[in-house]
Amino acid sequence: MAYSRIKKAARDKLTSLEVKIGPLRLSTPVVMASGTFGYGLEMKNLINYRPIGAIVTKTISRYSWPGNPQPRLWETPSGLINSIGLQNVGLDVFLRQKLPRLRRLGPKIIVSIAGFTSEEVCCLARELLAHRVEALEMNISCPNLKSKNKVVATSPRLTYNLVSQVRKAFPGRCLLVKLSPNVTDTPSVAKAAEDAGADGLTLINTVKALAVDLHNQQVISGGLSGPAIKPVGLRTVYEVYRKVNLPLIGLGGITCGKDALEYISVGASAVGIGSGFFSNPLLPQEVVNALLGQLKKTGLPSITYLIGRLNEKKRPS
Amino acid sequence: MAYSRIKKAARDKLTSLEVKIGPLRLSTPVVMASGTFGYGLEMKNLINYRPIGAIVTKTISRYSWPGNPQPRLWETPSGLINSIGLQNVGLDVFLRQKLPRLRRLGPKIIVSIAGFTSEEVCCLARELLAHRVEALEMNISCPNLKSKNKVVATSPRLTYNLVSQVRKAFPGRCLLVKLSPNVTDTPSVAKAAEDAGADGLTLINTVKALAVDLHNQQVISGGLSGPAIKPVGLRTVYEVYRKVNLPLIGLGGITCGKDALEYISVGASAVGIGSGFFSNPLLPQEVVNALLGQLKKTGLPSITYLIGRLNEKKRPS
Amino acid sequence: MEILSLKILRMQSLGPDHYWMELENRFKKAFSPGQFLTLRPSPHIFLRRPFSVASASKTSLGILFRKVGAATTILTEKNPGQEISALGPLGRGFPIDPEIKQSWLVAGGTGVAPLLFLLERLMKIQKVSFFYGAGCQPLLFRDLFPQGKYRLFLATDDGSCGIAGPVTALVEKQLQSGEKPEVIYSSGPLPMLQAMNTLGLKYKIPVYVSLEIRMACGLGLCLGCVIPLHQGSSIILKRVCHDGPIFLAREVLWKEITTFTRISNGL
Amino acid sequence: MEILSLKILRMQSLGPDHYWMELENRFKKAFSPGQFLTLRPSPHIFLRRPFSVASASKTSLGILFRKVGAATTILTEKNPGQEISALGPLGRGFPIDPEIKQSWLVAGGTGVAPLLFLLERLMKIQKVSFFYGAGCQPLLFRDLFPQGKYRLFLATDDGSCGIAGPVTALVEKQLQSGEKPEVIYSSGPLPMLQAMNTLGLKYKIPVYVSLEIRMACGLGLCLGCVIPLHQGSSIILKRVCHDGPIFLAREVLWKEITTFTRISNGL
Ligand SMILES: Cc1cc2nc3c(=O)[nH]c(=O)nc-3n(C[C@H](O)[C@H](O)[C@H](O)COP(=O)(O)OP(=O)(O)OC[C@H]3O[C@@H](n4cnc5c(N)ncnc54)[C@H](O)[C@@H]3O)c2cc1C
Ligand SMILES: Cc1cc2nc3c(=O)[nH]c(=O)nc-3n(C[C@H](O)[C@H](O)[C@H](O)COP(=O)(O)OP(=O)(O)OC[C@H]3O[C@@H](n4cnc5c(N)ncnc54)[C@H](O)[C@@H]3O)c2cc1C
Ligand SMILES: Cc1cc2nc3c(=O)[nH]c(=O)nc-3n(C[C@H](O)[C@H](O)[C@H](O)COP(=O)(O)O)c2cc1C
Ligand SMILES: Cc1cc2nc3c(=O)[nH]c(=O)nc-3n(C[C@H](O)[C@H](O)[C@H](O)COP(=O)(O)O)c2cc1C
Ligand code: FES
Ligand code: FES
Repeated sequence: MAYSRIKKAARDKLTSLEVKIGPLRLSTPVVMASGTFGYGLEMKNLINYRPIGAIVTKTISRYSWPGNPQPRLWETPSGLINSIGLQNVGLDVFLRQKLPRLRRLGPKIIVSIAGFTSEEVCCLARELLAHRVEALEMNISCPNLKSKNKVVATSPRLTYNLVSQVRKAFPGRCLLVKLSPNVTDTPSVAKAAEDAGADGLTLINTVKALAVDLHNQQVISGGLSGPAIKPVGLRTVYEVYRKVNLPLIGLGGITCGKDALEYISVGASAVGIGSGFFSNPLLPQEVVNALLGQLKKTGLPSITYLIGRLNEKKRPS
Repeated sequence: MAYSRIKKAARDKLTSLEVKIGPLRLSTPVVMASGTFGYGLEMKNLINYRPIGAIVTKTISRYSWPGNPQPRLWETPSGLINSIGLQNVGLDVFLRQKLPRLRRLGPKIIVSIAGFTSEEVCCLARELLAHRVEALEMNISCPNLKSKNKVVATSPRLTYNLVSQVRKAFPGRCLLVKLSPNVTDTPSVAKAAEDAGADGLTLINTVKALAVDLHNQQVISGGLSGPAIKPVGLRTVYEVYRKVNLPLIGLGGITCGKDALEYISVGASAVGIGSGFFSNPLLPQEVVNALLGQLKKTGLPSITYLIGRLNEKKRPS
Repeated sequence: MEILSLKILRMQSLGPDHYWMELENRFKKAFSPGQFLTLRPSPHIFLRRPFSVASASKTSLGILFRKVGAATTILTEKNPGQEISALGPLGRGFPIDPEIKQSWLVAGGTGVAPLLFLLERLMKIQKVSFFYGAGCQPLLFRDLFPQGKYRLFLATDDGSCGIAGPVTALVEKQLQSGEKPEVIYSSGPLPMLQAMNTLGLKYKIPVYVSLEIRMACGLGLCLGCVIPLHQGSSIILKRVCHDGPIFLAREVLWKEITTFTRISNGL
Repeated sequence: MEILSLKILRMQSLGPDHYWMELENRFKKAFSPGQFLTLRPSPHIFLRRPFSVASASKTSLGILFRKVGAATTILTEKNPGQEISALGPLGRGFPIDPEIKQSWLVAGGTGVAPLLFLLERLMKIQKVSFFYGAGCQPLLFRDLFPQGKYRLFLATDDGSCGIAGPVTALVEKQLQSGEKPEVIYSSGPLPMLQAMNTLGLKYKIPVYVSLEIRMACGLGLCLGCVIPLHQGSSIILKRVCHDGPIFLAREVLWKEITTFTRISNGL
């Protein structure tokens, strides 16, 4: 690390763990992932919110949604299959009951949204803008929002179209797009989102999966999360980082500070904690400790110097 | 199980574990997967080959191939990343040194092939036909064989073209196509292979993955196998079974007899044992024992009655 | 709610596949009967596992568990002195109405765990009858029962102890005899809970049941344990981990639950 | 080659993070020094783990291991009486030329394991000098050394036992004094093996090294452990598990190996 860069960092007065995701400034790179932290309020009595940079809410839709019938969960080797089916309270209840309380917690709030039509998604974006929400995460990897029976995130064209529209409906604030690993070429979808004006990308959503319950003679179809998919998440971040210039929130299978460092080293500006929180609610603190430890060890003034360090190839600029 | 079907089975004189993959008759549904059983010869002193229905060889190419430099392996939670890079002895050495000895082992031999051009693959097919090889498995999920920089198995069109050509070069015998899970829509690639004349499909090859070695400051990019990917393999078999009428060899993360039953229940006619063999070389026998146990428990005369039992939707016919 | 690394104080085999484990109790908040905690027996198993608290004192927490799979097998290999990550208290306990004078507790198999704790509490303030059924005599853990004033009715499937047959038959016999509690608390395998619901409806007695369902977080975050309930004229969604695991039996949509889970837990 | 479930006979802590484990030996084929076996400490860890055999009798096999990660941590928790899945004998041992009268064994850290077994064998038929280095005195496991006729030279990084400095310096000093063995066998961390190679080339002594590399199968099936070797004028690919783990040091392409693996194994 050249001395001049360190001096520049000191000049910039970066606090060591602060990162920027487009216009959104996070006090730490730790982001609580959508759908695995409820509406962010449930944990008030259990954990300290200080280590958390941002909370992504459970994906909300225009109207409340009951989700899928049971069984919704199945444990697999080092993983979890879920088929919650986007059960959520809907926009109105969210705005009335959840948002005001969420804002008092401290971390930045990123509202995850999805809908059946692009009009529905734009409507959500407009309403949330009107309520001065700072950041949105478009869950386009959700199998409910289909255009001609295709999940949006499987097609660069559909992605470009939808993101462009939402970009217009949500100007000036942080617009994130969450991508799916269940795609032949995630980087090209990422590029489409960048071209359409996204401020950052969240990767990855769950991996398409199925479990067989021989005892009850049934199958459970859903999305796989947890340590089993960490190699898939890392690969996706690694590849997308080489193709686009957007800040990335990397996630999938993070269960310790080392995992977070791995994601950052291949290009993530921030890391998402998803189902790893279920096994260890102290994980956000542990990740922050590990990041601080790494800064101390390397003598670097800011975590931003670690981003993409092991992803040698120069990013296009 | 209706009595009439059982009577029919008795009439057909099926031995209980026998299955057919196109023109290939296997004494058991246990298939040793490509690349994880060497050339099939190495284990002669360790295990009994009787439980094995077929051996798929390490993928061979026209000319020998050195493969990738180290590191080639990385363990992940419940999984293994490999980047062997198709190291192989090449066709000539295979025909001279391996094939004659392989044939004396007992199980059916399926030769896995790959090449840089379609001409190369057809040439392999012709040569192997000339040497009276009974079955081929086209490894089109191999990242080396690219057409305009695309892995063949990512495109239904490329798959159709290549499989059609090889079909012509290898008439009358069993032609299998091995598909990749790293694709937005594996069933449509499967359909293309079916339309092009394949006799069966093998799914899945490894899942694209990456590991970060923070200690040595390097990344390991490769394919993920093992229990971590079983939910992905099951999902792929489940979906492909609904779309095509070909017999399927299901694999990915099988480490016990129950896993094999799960694959069969969602549509696999046979099951592949890959990296699970590394941890437990007694696995082929254990799978056969579990299948026989299941037949005994259910009173069914043949394992074929279990195929696709939990995959309710009628297959197109 | 707290997450703590707790020392294992005691580990005892009770009978076929059943164990009694005692953990030091350092939770600031007291558990009430019906509440549970989640344990992480090994870093190599991803999810935490829920267990009802079967006894609680200021210094220790008792858990009765059955070895059924990977996590519970690892639990059986633990030794006193080792530590284990525990998270609790979770869920809401059995509602206890101070007006009520007479209650019945109906347990099947391993489901006896939360009712042992409830018994400890109730027998001091109410007239309690405890109905307890299991597969056979070695699975009736009578040593776990406290001394005190309550009636104990026993049933085994094979008649090796108490009357032969399901515990619900024992309950019905007692109801037929004209005796009638103000409330019934029940815990055990689903078919038994369903039968208890039927009895409750027939004899117009409120029945509270403790439901078991697969959980991922146990904290109300993931919505993995959500079930539909009748409430008034509408159907609402509730999280078993957060709003339960205790529910009023007549509000449960039994068909919804039994079609997806046939948990083979004892009895 | 056999796969067996073997009883653990003994389990002993040797010093910081180092353990000695003895397994019953029911393998039909005898191990020779330099060969290894693979163990599966837990069904929750996917791959088997390779370990050199450090001693072998008709009834028992000794393994010296260092706790470095998940699998070796689980190993430390095993108790005598428990069984563990073992697969062996694997690989080829150190070549022993009956003509040779004098050999040196050079061990660094945990790498001493296979050389202990070799020493046992060689000291009966040759003039043997054993050079052994480790980080500090508690990591020099002198109790593991057999009684018999051989010379033992010790070195520690911090000088707490034997001379201060790397074991290779000790070897070089002895070579400079004019003494010269016919062959050197060496096992330890890579930088040490490389230094031994340099010494071997300089003093024209064949050096055999035991290489450690990540393995998946250990059986020659997966090609995961393949390394390039000089052989004559060409470069050929060899499987460490099947063709090794013992190689002639001057044939190894050291640069290829050291760029991808910096195994921090003792010393
Ligand atoms: C609120 C609650 C309280 C519980 N209290 C107790 C208790 O006091 N004592 C006790 O022995 N068990 C209790 N259980 C069940 C216990 O959590 C499971 O037996 C345990 O999680 C199984 O883990 P495993 O890895 O050993 O088995 P797995 O391999 O995960 O599963 C084995 C079997 O257990 C069933 N199972 C798995 N997870 C659950 C679950 N979350 N709920 C119900 N069944 C499950 C499966 O259907 C399967 O048949 C409780 C469950 C809940 C939800
Ligand atoms: C032929 C051979 C013989 C060996 N003999 C011994 C022995 O006698 N005693 C002993 O303590 N260890 C020996 N090892 C190394 C031993 O296999 C590893 O320490 C062990 O696999 C680590 O497992 P883990 O899960 O505890 O650590 P992991 O979490 O898997 O890894 C922790 C560290 O160990 C290193 N490591 C992991 N796997 C291997 C491997 N296959 N080879 C080398 N380093 C590895 C990693 O680079 C990492 O730094 C031998 C290895 C080989 C290949
Ligand atoms: C129970 C559960 C519910 C989820 N719900 C959502 C959701 O509503 N919206 C969304 O974008 N992602 C959702 N996800 C995906 C996670 O946000 C995350 O992308 C994924 O789980 C991978 O990260 P992990 O391995 O750390 O869990 C959900 C995941 C789980 C396990
Ligand atoms: C070390 C290794 C080498 C492999 N080599 C090949 C290969 O040459 N050709 C091929 O088609 N598949 C190859 N595979 C993929 C396996 O055949 C199999 O499809 C995959 O590993 C998933 O199955 P598993 O989880 O049971 O291992 C290889 C897998 C491994 C682990
Ligand atoms: S288990 Fe997660 S909400 Fe109940
Ligand atoms: S470890 Fe598989 S070939 Fe050596």
